[in-house]
Amino acid sequence: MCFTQSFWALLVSGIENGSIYALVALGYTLVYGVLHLINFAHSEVFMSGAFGGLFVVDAVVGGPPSSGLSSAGLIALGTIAGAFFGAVAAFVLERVAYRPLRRRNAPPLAFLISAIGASFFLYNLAGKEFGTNPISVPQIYDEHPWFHLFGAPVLNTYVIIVVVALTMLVALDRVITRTRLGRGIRAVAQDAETASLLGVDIDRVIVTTFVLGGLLGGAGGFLYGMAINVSFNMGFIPGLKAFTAAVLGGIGNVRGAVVGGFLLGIVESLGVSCVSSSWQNTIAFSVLVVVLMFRPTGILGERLGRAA
Amino acid sequence: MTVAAEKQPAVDRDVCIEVSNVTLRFGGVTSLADAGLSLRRGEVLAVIGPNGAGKTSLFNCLTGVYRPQEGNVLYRSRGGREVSLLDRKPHQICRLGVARTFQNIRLFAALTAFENVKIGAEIRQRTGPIGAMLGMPWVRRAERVSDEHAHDLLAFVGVQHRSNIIASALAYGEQRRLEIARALATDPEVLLLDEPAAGTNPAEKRDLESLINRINKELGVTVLLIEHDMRLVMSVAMNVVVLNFGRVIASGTPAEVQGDPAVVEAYLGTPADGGDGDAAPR
Amino acid sequence: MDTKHVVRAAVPLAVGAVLLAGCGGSSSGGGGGTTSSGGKTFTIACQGPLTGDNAALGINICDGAKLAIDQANAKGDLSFKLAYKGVDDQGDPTKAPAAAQSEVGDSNVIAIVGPAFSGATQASEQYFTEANLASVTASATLPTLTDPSNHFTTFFRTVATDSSQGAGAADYIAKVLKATKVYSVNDGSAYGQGLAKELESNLTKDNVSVTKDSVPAGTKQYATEASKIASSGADLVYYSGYYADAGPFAKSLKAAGFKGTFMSDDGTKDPNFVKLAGSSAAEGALLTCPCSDPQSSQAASNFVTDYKAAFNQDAGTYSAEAFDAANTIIAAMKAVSGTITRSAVVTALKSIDYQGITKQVKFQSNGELSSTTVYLYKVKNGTISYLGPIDQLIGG
Amino acid sequence: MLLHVEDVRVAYGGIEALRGVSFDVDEGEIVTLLGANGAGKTTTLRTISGLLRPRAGTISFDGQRIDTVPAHMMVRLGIGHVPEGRRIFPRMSVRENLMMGAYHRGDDTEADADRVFELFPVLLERQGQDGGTLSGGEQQMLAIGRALMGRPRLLLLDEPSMGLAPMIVTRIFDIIREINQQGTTVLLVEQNAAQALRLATRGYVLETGEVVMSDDASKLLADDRIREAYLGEGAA
Amino acid sequence: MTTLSAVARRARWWNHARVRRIGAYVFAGIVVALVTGPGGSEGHYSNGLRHGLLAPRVIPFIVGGLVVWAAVELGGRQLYRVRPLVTTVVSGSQRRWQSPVVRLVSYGLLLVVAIVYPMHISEFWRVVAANEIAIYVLLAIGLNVVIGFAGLLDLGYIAFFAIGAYATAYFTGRLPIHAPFTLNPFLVIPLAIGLALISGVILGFPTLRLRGDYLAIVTLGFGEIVYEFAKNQQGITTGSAGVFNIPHFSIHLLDINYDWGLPSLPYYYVSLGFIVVVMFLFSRLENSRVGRAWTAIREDEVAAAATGVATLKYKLMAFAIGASTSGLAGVLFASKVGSITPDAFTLQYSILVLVLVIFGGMGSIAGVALGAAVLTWLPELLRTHVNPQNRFIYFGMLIIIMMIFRPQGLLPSRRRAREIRFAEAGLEGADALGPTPGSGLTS
Repeated sequence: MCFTQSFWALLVSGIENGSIYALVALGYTLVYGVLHLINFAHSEVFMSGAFGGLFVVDAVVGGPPSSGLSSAGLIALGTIAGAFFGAVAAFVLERVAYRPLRRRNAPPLAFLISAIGASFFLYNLAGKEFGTNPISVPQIYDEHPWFHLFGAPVLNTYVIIVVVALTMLVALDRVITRTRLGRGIRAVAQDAETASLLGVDIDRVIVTTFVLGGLLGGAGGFLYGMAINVSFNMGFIPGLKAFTAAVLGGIGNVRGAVVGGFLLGIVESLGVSCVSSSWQNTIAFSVLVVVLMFRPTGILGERLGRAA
Repeated sequence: MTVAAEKQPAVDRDVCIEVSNVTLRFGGVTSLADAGLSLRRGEVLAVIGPNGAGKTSLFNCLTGVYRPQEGNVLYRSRGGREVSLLDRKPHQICRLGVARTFQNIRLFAALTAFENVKIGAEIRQRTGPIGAMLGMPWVRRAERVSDEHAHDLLAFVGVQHRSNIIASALAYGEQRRLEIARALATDPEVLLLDEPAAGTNPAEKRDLESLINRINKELGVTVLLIEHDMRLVMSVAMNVVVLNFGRVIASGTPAEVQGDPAVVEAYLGTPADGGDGDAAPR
Repeated sequence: MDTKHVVRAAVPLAVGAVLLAGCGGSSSGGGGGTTSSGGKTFTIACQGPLTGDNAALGINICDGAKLAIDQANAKGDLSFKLAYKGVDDQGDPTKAPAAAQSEVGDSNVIAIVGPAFSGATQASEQYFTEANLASVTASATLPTLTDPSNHFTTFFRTVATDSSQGAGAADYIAKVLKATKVYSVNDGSAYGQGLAKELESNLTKDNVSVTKDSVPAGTKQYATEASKIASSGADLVYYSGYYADAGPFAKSLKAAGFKGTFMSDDGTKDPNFVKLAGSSAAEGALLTCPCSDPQSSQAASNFVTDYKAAFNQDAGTYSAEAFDAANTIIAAMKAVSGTITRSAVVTALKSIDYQGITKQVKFQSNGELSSTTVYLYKVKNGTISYLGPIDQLIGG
Repeated sequence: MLLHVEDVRVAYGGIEALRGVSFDVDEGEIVTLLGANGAGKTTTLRTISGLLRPRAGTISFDGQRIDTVPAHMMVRLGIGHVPEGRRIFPRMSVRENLMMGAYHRGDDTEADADRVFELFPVLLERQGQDGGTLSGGEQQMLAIGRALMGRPRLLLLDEPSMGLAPMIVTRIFDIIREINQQGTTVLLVEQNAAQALRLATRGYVLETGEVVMSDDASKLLADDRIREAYLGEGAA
Repeated sequence: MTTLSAVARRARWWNHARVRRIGAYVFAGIVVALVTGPGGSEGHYSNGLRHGLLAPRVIPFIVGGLVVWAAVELGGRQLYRVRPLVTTVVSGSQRRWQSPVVRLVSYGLLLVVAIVYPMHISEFWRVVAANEIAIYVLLAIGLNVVIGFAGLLDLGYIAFFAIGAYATAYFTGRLPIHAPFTLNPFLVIPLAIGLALISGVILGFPTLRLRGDYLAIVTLGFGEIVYEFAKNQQGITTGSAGVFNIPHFSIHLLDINYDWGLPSLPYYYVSLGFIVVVMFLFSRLENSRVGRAWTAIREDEVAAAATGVATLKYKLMAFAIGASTSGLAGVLFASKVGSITPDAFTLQYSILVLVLVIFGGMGSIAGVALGAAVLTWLPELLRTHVNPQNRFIYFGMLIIIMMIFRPQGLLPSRRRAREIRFAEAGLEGADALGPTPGSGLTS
């Protein structure tokens, strides 16, 4: 029964889920890399991105009918808007909920609680501002299977999500490994004090890291919202999964987050061919526990974060 | 020579810790290379060597923090039991009778001096949480015993007047002595002291010198000492082992070691052959 | 440095604002204490989840009730005034007793619309019974709530229980659609699980093969489940849950190439279902509901437009039932001869016969609706259209 | 006077680590700070480069007060700091480590890198390797090279000989001399007092957070107390 | 080489700290305008933003922000004058607090108030006190052992609460699977405590080796698994529908027959009794060998092990004790409310209890009890004062504000307060979770 029945279809949907998880997981992992801190409010960044993208797409679609924007343009616009709003949310979050605590050298638990408070705040504020009903993003393209993979239909939505996500993942990897900014982030992650001795403004790097995580998370939020719908509580479950994925891959490790995200998406998807979907979280966490038993720091280890 | 000769070494022939052929590597970096030493019951043995020579790594191998890739560490307790220390956890090693202090003092900073020592004094007690919650008479009895023990040890190291002060508020030298008291409270047969004189002033050093002697003579505790301060080493150690690049390059009485050209070289840093240096594992 | 000041500034501002809001709130909402010239003011409270993950449902319900109250006041034919009070229980039995007690303790509260959730109802109802305070729920469908062992003497509901709907749906599937292989998926909620259980046992009775599955509400990612179903060869999927999940689910089923019938329940019978699923995926979906067609009467279509005008959004799941619940209470209050008291309202409710927009509201002695007809709807051309009562459809 | 430290006090928690330290470093000098572990040498360097805030006293560099300037601005001012334990970035290549040294400029770093490779040819061979895989001596060279990438006027060196073979130590000290001759002022913290004093122009001796002695290096080298306390020659 | 660009930056007027703060105050004003403004809805989701931000409504809030700014900047000095006075009073009371007599008397008075006061409040507040405050206080006191004493971050704590509650349902015969015997909920208490304790050990044994954040996610996973089990195993737990009609406590001993019925006060007193006992036992525990071992582990695990403390054993002990307290709370809860559904045991509740502990002052038994009481009471108070939908917006704000200005919590333990002071002074490791995020940065 297991796996055999609809292996390819499940694999496809697993990859699609996985690419969203990976985008969101990167936000957790980047922040963890530089601050060694679980950014509990990242799921709200995801939600902010989805609403931001929705606003912009809605404004354009609902505007002059002959705006001439093609589907691809709208998707790009929404993704960019989502990324932008995600980044803004992450920026504000860092400023309000984290930086004052860093200034006074507060203990890590205080950060955790502050993040939880911020999450409460944003979640409930969104529920109030945007209503508690899920909102569907205007149909900006015609959804249909693009091709079939061993008989399993592959929707154009999936292709779009995976392609956009992979593009962003590769771009981020480039930024981290090739640019001056990326070097600064890695340096702070490995040894913040030495980095500051070399002229790295740690505050700026930390904000930038939040913003980068927000960009990806926000874009992920829009893609997710486009495929499904947008609501104030949409962040919680993907956030939880992405967080798990980040730990699975080795939290603080950028490539680990990507590996963890895809792995979790696929395992979860294939797993429900054996048991009911209602055990998804159980599957996810069982995989996590098994991996941590054998590799206590995740699949790829905490590479960005740990110095030796 | 004269200084050492004055001592009446109460040393048995009995070896209580035998380190043989220990090699410890971190990634590509070798921290200890085929190191070995014998600690005799009742002696004060000093391990000296430049920074990064592997002294602290050696301590960490003895106390279960690191597991060396090769070699063995044998411990013979006074009762004659012989065990390897390699596959034991730090707390088990401590309970076997090998206590230690740390190079960078590691006290429980938010506890008082007295509480710090008391934690050491009660590790072998059998009272559990339920007895403690119910305030059973045997728990109170055990508390009294460890209170007394802790007070005695604070007096022994000379910080009894500071017993209710938070550990981190003590002066540096006091913290050093408090850490020693905490280790002594676990009732060790062997005490490993990691640079106890680091950061202390000359007066404090003299106190420390007599403290180590008293630990050895009055309490009958065997001492293994890592130290930089040559004068302290010369005055308290009966034997000295010199480490450099994780290798033992000399051993013997202080006087013998001091005359050894290899030691002079290692310390004074005159050029010598020898491979590239090794990183001190962080 | 300056970020700390955001917060530092926010404190006095927020405190001030809370105070202002508090004053404002009590002057408008809590004005029930005063006797105005038109007569005494009574409060009808609405209890449900107004915050948290389930807030959408609670707000749908309480807005429905609020609309009924506002309209009754505006009509001006009452000998008393009505006030509305929203009480948040987060849909959680832990919080429900406090919420219930806050209503019991407020002497202006004359009756309750709600509680919204079965668990919360179970935890609250004993307080209402003790205070002889009527509660008319529009959404708690757990059959055992009216179990005589509970002794909930002031409990009424304007919604049919899971059992009647499950049986009706199963009959239709077996006898009219003649499906042989049914995939029954629930949302893991008390409602979904309860309905699915009724459906499944009735289907098994009719010798239809059923595969059960459950996808927790709020998952939103149905691609996996959909592929599983598409390759299972089922010819019908019945979803027990709410539109917020049914929409994406139907969408994913179509995407995964599922060719069979999509069928769902009253929680899905909501215009948003079509929106969320997309009109092509929703097309042809069958929906069962123990509610008659709101479009069929003038009152019902007025409700739809009035609701939209009042709250800037479409009436959602159970909004109409809650509207009926509130109006039933108001009708009962009108029917009271003499002083309107809590117990008088309970008594009046027991013999009420009120034509609501969803159904004829008339209670059995245990508080259940007298008529348990289940109706069928179908999505046609992007709108949910009425097919008729299921027993007639089967018979005819 | 390039660096002027006056009556600087630093405390961690309740404990005073520096109790009024004063000293000067002139342009072109090599000045060494000697002292036992815990005497406050590293604390002094960390305070100068802005990692710690003094609770009292002033630090000026080239006539400007710098005791409130954040650490990351120091390299812009021309202060390079090679921290204790080298602290190279283990997961970055040698080349990236060097580029980090010129982080604040962000412009073309080729010329500076060439200069470093000239001083330390071994780094050129290893430029693609991860910093963590280098030997201790190479790591020290990398750490110094990385600081030089920032074109410092004043170089703070914290225990460059720690854990290194004598031959390597000598090499490193030779290079320090060469760097100094090329025009960089050096403030050196060392435990290897003999070699440090042979290299330095002047020296200060710290004990429990205070300067207890200061003189020309050659005089300190000849001083009995110094020989006894720091050169391990007293009991000989 | 370079002129100090930082100095140059500072020189510009708009970079002046005081001027930059205007922005902060205006931002705060806008946030408050948004929070207090009208909401939106699905059809008009920009409604709230438009009326909250773009309407003239926002102007008074911005002006308010500016006024507060001006008051603080110009009148701030007066505030500073008050400060020393406040500190003297506070520190004076703290000093007096350390006297055992003063403490005993204060605790006695508090207990009297806790007994007498609820007799004079409305039934609503009694329900709040018995159903929520008492339960959460008990939960917080239990979690405090895990996180406050031993420094272990447990995000699945509510699972043990669920185990206690479902054990009550099981042993009183309310589950689809039947126990071999049925019991009065009173008698379930020891069984539930035992079950929770065993599950604590089962969970802790393999996972307590993991470092801080990993432990957090694994415990979180455990909590989710217990929740999913409760929700999906309809044949065992009745699933989402929940368990109903769990009997109330009752005593049938000799001639005494007493039934705890619907009224909340009797339950409140039972819970209060348990709370007092647990607080008493735990404060003894804190000052025992076990408590000291926990502190040692929390402050420096390596040094603790080197001093002979069996770290894993003590961590397990903390876990088990915390779990059993949670189990006890579960029994009280199930019996009082009479019905349980899986949705009362979600991750959010684990997080909430954690918030209560930190808010009150982790490590301090009195502190966490106070914190739990305050934070549970507050939303109920807000119920009558703000729009119900806004309650948790304020709740979130309050938590952030608290963490910024008082990360040690309302009433921190002396040890914990010291640890935080050290951390703020730049010494390492305020808790077992490692140093401050981004620590060592003074810029």
